[in-house]
Amino acid sequence: MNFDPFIIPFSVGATFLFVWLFGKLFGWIYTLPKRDQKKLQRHVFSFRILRTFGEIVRECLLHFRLFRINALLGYMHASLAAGWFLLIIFGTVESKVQSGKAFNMPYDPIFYRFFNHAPAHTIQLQTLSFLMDTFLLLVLSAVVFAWFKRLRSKWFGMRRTTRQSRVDRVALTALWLVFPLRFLAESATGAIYGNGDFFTGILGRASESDAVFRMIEYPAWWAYSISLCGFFVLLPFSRYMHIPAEIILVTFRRAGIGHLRRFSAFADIEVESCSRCGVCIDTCQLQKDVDIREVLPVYFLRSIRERDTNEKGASKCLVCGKCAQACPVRIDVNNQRIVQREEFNSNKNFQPLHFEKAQYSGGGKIGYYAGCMTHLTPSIKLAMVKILLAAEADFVFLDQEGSLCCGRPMLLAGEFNGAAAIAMRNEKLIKDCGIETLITSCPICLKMFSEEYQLNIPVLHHSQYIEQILEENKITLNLNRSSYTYHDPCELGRGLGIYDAPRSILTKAGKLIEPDLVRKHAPCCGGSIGSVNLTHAEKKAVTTIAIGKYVETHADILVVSCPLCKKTFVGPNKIKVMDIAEIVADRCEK
Amino acid sequence: MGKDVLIIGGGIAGMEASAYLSAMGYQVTLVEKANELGGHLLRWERLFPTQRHGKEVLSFLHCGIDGKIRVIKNAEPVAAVTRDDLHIVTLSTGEVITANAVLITTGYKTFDASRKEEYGYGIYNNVVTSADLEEMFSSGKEMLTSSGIVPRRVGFIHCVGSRDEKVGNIYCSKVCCVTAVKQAIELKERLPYAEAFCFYMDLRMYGMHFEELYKEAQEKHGVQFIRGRLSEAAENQDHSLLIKVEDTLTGRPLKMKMDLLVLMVGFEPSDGTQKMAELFHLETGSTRFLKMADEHTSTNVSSVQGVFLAGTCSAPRTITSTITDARAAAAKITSYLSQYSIEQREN
Amino acid sequence: MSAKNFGFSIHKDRQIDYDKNYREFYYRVKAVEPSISLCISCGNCTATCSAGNFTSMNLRNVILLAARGEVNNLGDNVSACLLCGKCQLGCPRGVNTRNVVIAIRKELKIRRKP
Amino acid sequence: MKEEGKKKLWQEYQKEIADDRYFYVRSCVRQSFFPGAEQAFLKIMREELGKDVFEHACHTTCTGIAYHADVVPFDTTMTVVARQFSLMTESGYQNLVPSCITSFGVYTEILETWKHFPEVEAKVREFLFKATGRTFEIPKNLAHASDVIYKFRDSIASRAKYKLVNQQTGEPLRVVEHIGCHYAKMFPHKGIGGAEFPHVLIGMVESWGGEVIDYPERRHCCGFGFRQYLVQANRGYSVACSKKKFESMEPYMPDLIVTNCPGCPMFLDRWQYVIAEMENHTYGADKQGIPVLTFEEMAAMVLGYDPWEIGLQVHQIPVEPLMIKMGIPFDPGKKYLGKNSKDMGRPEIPDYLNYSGMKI
Repeated sequence: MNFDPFIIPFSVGATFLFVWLFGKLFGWIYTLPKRDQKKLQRHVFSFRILRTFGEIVRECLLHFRLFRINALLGYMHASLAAGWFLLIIFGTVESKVQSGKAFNMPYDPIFYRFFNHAPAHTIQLQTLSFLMDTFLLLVLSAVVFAWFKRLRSKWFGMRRTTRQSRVDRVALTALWLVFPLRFLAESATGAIYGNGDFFTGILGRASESDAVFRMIEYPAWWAYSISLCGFFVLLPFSRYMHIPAEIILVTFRRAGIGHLRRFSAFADIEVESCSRCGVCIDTCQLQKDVDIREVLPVYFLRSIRERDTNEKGASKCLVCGKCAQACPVRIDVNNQRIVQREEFNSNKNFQPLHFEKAQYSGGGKIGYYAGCMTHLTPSIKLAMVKILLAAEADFVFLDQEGSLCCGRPMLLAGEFNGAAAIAMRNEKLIKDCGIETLITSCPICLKMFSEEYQLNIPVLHHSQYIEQILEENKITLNLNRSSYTYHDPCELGRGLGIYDAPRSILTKAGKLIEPDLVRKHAPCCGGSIGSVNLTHAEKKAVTTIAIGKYVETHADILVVSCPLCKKTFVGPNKIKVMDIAEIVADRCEK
Repeated sequence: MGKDVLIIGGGIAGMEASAYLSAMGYQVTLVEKANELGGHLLRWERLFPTQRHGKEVLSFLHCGIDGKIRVIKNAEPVAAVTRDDLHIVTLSTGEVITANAVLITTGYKTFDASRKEEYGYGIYNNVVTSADLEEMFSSGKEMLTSSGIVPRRVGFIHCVGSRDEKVGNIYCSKVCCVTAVKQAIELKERLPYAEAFCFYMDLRMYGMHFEELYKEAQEKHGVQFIRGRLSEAAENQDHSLLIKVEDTLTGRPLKMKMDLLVLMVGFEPSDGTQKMAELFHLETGSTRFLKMADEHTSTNVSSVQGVFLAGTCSAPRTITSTITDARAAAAKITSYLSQYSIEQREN
Repeated sequence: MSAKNFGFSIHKDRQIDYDKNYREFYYRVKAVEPSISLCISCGNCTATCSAGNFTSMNLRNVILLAARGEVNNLGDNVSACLLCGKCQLGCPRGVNTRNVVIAIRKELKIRRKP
Repeated sequence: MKEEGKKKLWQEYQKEIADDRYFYVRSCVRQSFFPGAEQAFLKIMREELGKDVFEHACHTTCTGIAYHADVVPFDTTMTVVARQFSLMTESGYQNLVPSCITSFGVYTEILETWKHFPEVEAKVREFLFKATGRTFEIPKNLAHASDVIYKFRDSIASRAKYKLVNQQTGEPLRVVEHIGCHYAKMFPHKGIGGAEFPHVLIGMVESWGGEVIDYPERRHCCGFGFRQYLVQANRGYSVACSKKKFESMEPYMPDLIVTNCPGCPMFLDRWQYVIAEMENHTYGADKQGIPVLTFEEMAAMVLGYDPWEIGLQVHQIPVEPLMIKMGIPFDPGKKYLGKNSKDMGRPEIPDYLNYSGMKI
């Protein structure tokens, strides 16, 4: 059995880490609701787990998503993660092949060179040795890039990079030291015994005298072990927890486990999975336009992790979802915020008053539900009525006399019980109308109807409905020379993935000029009801900058498909703003 | 040219009209009752909506006339006769002045707040007028109540002596609303921990930037606005005041304690204005201000030929509007004396 | 000793007694949402209110009563709010009405604790 | 408080009050509320001041209560009042002195109406003539009884046996003055000192050695308000008005309340008892209630009249502590003896009034 005292720090660190991680994993699984535990069990023991492995390899090792953001950034992460992973795998193989035993000490591959001085005498060992050096070179290149990223983050596609906490900085230092030290230790051993491969042998070949290497060798192996120990011990308390957490997150997510209406194990795993890469920073409009840093997911999630949630970060956010769509780990930041808002809500059991008086009209197959906000933009509802009449639809205007709110605004404010109560009542009111299809003009309502209600009938946004009747030739559009630019509302686009319907309509109505940022990259108008306490001035700043991009297209009309966006964009009075329904109503021919 | 113009009243309007008329080449004589020019501007420390100092405007006005016209201080007209388009005016000093045109700029006085007996001005220790408060500000002394404490709550009562038929003044004095806001801000700047309340009937923030000042008072200084007219004030044992208003927006009566009550006194025609009306046989309107020949087209023209009006002798005005009005009067007098053809137009 | 029955009871005073009221309330809400002080009681919020269509919810009045420290009957009123945010869109002074309601709800809750 | 400010104001509200030869008209309700008050007035006027005060046996109500309770129309009220005037004219008097503040208000209102609308006066003359064949002259001088006492306050002071001074401490008594609403609130120039700071009672109190306290709810109504009291269900509103005043005056520790109206002393007196019974709170420094006097009773006390002769025993709040303070001797044994020393029964002592230590 190979042994030297310097393996102790490594072994202690590694043992601590494994005990900690398994404890954590057990805790997470234990606190899952029964239903979710079953899901997890079924998932792990099914073939679907293979696809989960696939995603883990793709994302946790190879970082495909990061490559898509920026090649350098992707390479840096992938080379470090995959390189290290391969070092461990091939190191293990190498040590087993060399010793000829199936079982050896877990530290054997880590300190392989120290214990095995003999040069690689078989072709297998030579190949393995070559691969090990290649992987080490790969990892070291990642470390160099990482250093470089600190200096020139723009080259990595990031205007701003994360400000690190103290623990993170120490862990980072330990991590950055591990591989240079390994290189130094292996090179020294290699130089003394003349067994380094093309990379670790560089030093030996460069120098005749091995006195220096004899002096360096032993301390270098010690330092290597200590730095590993340091990294392992700090890992659970630093950003590097994302390495194990992300694997669990992917598995859980694939098993169909998601957010609960409180801070749950899943939310905790998400929080731990945040690598603080900082990709989200540049996407945030509040950070860019009004310099509110507390809302940045990277810091907000860290505050949750430190059990000292930043209330401003929770409440000011527009919940536009841009950070979530950018996140390489796919953390559901929107839900994280809302759950935290609920944590701050001291009226958890708040129930809104009953709304017995609320009533909707029935008597039609298609129910048109304008929604609260649309009542403030009557041109949209009038346009919709005109379109429905033109299409000769058997429809009824459900909330002509005023809507009972869908409940989403309350949900977004973290008042879950109240939201559920309203949703229940509204759901019943809609069901009682006996309609077969529900159309709404408000993406906020649409999201609520599709995700929180059990209406059991198709629920469409008016743009989807219009697209449908255009295809069925129930109405036709008279094409004109107007040029349009289109704004994707947060709830409709990123929230529900409806990007194509409005565009398909607009190309039929005139010329569509797209701005720089479209679809999931589209900005928030700033009027979002997602924010609880963004001030009027702050909102205005976001709106002004957002609308600027549309004005730059020199399109005649800025088309929106959300009453709230319309109301917000009309404010600065810089470009004509119309809802897609209005465009269609204007150009509609029977 | 070489014609004589007599201007009666050395306030803002009198000074500015003097400057323009003398620049146009007339022999201008400015008669002022007091021993100093400036009128009410002497007493207004800072001006709305910019909070600039009243003194700055005063020195601007002085620049236009100092050394350029004849100023007779400590004098007022005691007799006036008209002969062949010439106005012969005898001053209290005995001097007789003959002028081709006379401009009345005798201005306003503030409403005597003790006439609103139920507010207790002159009876309760801590009831002051807006003019008194302005003096407190300009004295530079520490703000204290009569009991010697720093006021913790101050109420500003709008429309005292304005829009009140019971005291005979049906008109709006225009400047009190914005003055109240301005003074509330000044008070909060001096006493940041005091609460300031404005009690208004309607807030008339009609001027450019007035609304912004109002918003600033709310946002930056936390001045609170309660819609309701003070019905009565009573004194508490500690000389603070108990005031009663209807909080008309909640529809309920409200009472609260005030350490200091500031009555925003409105405009009335000054004694001088009333006297000039008699002396020159000028018509006065239902509001007792001097009547303009036409409300739209001849605002500087009085009911007597050759006698013109400028400033607050004809209506409540802000400083801005008074200066503008004085220049308009100067133009009108020039046109009259030069017999321009546009004088042939009929109203 | 039981009170004598005279066939009537002494009426409660309808007057708002500002000095005896819970004035601190307004200042606490204002600390959370400073824009409350910008309200000019125009009533735009109340006119557009979704909840106001079905209940006695009146945000203009809620803000006023909060400013007067008349907090006893605020609960029922703010309980009706659905936080839909229509009021915020209309508000000419940019009052963050939703957060005003949330802050008032929080304050009421805090105050109800003995 | 700036006294000079008040004095300046009082000077603006002086009225002419006839010197002699008064035609006295009584109040409907006073004789049952405080039966000695009007008698005391007549005695002071005739015996102390030697004035001619005439009462006509046929005079009636002015209809004030019914008028303010919306029971009779103004035309009826004017005609009834015109009849009073005709009685005065027939008797050869010109100076009308009503005992009641509401009557004073009604007379004032009618005279002002006739001044501005002579056709109304003509119509009323016609009504009266058609109904009774009477004619009348308009009174030359109209003054309330308290105005008359105010006018002679210094003569009374010179005859006074007692002063409104606490004999034990030598301090002036702290007096709350309450003016009936109909005295000057409708026509400020018809009251001495005007409506906001009336001087009529203050003048008496200060002349007789007392000190008036100016408390915030000084102007508030006692709560009688006619309709408010007449309907039992509304009385809670009436008592709330008085309560508002008591709460406001309590911190000033008043020794007594003086009024010049028939209704006010009744309500300020009785409601103290009702509040004590209903809410277990008795006002006054010694929790004995705050004694309430009419101005005539106060004058009579100052002049040293027998307290039981002027009807002080019918007050709900005992006046004895006040008499002790002023040093007025009284015989407790005679308190409830009426005419010819006949026992007239005694009230149930209210549970909540604190009588301990009181010599009764």
